[in-house]
Amino acid sequence: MTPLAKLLEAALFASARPIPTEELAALDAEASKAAVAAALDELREHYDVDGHGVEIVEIAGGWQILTRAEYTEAIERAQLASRPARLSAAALETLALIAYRQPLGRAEIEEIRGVSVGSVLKSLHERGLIDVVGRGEGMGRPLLYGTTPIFLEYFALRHLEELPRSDELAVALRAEPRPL
Amino acid sequence: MTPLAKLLEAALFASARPIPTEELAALDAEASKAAVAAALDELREHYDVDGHGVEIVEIAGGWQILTRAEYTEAIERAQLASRPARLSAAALETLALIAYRQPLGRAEIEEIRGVSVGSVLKSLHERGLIDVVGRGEGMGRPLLYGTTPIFLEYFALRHLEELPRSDELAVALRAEPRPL
Amino acid sequence: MTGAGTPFAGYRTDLVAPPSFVVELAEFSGPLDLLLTLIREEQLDIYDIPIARVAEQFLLRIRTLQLNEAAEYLEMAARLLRIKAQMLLPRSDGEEPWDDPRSELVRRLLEYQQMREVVDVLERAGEERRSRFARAYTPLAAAPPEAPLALSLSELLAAVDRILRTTKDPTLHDVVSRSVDVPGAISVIRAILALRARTLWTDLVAPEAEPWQVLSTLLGLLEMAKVGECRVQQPRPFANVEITSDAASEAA
Repeated sequence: MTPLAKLLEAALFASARPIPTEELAALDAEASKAAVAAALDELREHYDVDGHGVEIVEIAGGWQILTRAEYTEAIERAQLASRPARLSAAALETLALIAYRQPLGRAEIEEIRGVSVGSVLKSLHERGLIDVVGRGEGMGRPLLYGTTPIFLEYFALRHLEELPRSDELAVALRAEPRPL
Repeated sequence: MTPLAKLLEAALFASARPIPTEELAALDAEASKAAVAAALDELREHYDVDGHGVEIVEIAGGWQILTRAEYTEAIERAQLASRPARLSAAALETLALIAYRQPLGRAEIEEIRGVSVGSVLKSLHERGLIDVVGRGEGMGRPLLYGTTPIFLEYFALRHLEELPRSDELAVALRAEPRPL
Repeated sequence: MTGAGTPFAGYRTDLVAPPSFVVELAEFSGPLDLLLTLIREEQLDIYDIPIARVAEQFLLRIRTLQLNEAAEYLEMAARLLRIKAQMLLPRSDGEEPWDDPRSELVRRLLEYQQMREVVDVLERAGEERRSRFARAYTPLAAAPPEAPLALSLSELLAAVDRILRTTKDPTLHDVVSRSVDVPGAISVIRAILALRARTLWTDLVAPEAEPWQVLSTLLGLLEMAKVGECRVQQPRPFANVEITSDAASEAA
């Protein structure tokens, strides 16, 4: 393996999120774009051809190392990679609001949902699904929340515009769930 | 690569923490211990010989994939991952004492370090590096602390015996340990 | 590594002290650390510490480092001075072996030094481990093809739909409160009184009136009563309020 491919491998392994191609290129300031692309190809091929237990996958506009599907069951059975917990209804609704009306402050969410959402916001933030994207006008300049790239990744969306508009929702909901 | 080695590879890639050998063996109920050991060897050799950006390391009685040290700086510079904060001198001193004299109570640690250690113990406990392992004799039956598997992980030790024995330390020990 | 310059977070949280103090304190992880540093700096024999000199140095150092607020340092200073005093006592040249007052301190220093050696081992191991990354990516979505998600997009969309349906006004609630409209209310009351000389509160305020309208009407009424434009009467408690236009103002 070339040194550049090894660097990419280490980075893909260590990163908590998929790495966009530009960021991969930024890993080595001296490497040309073409060299990075070649190294990425080399790496993908290595994991492909050899028949490895993991593979390099393009998702959410970036690259990541994922275990091959055929091993998922065995790994989950052994509980080595803990399965993601389901979001509570409260968290889900708060996330839905933020996704559709971002940037959105806590007061507005609480007004719409009619309950306090402090701990829900905290847990969504800890999961990386939302982040503070600015500060609102008015008293105390409240924090405004928006969704993150992890949110997109979670729902395998390329960008926010892929979410149905609210007036298309009824149709979208009747349709079959999309394979994710 | 054998199917078993691929399964182990997928499991090791999926886990953020070392996987104990028994758990690796449990991944495939039909594989013998010897077969798992052989597959693990095959996998380690693959990542060694090929000169990968990551390698398979034995830690805390288990196995874990870690990036090779030479890529750390580039990955950190690209902000793809960040290194955990260093432990403070106070935390290291307290850990050193607990590692060597466990089970050990707060009063003994304070006597040796000459400072109060309440908040240090609390933060070490919160980080999972130490745990309460029992209660001592005497007034108030003080809590006794010991190190955890996370301690081994943090320092990438295979087991506690990897630390130098106290008679191997340059500073001579007291002839006999004081009853603590 | 003597601990000099290393952060001291664990202890810092204990203290409510001016920042300067905390910064200085961070140089040493405790009185034994400081003492050991002095002994090393002066290249002293740990088994034969010139206690008077060390005590003096120690006091000087905690003064310049402003450590004198920390009880632990003061306690050590006091201990050093006590040992110094004991050293000055005349030794009985009798048969009993001399009990060196420094022995306890020497024992503690050795013990501490030994611990520092372990700290060095741990620090090296910790640095080595810190120079490598573990897998950080937790597969939220598991493997890509048909991996079961904990949360599906349709669930999210259902939540959006749920909220939109239960929300009266899909646009955000206007938080700017409506100001009370007293002049408007007065003109309404006047118009009604122009039609009927006597009217009831319930005629002035519609059942579905919003609080600001009720308030406006009430304030308008009070204002009109004050200037004698109308009379406001309630025959008995909780009865409907009667409003009659004042004959005088009517005549005017």
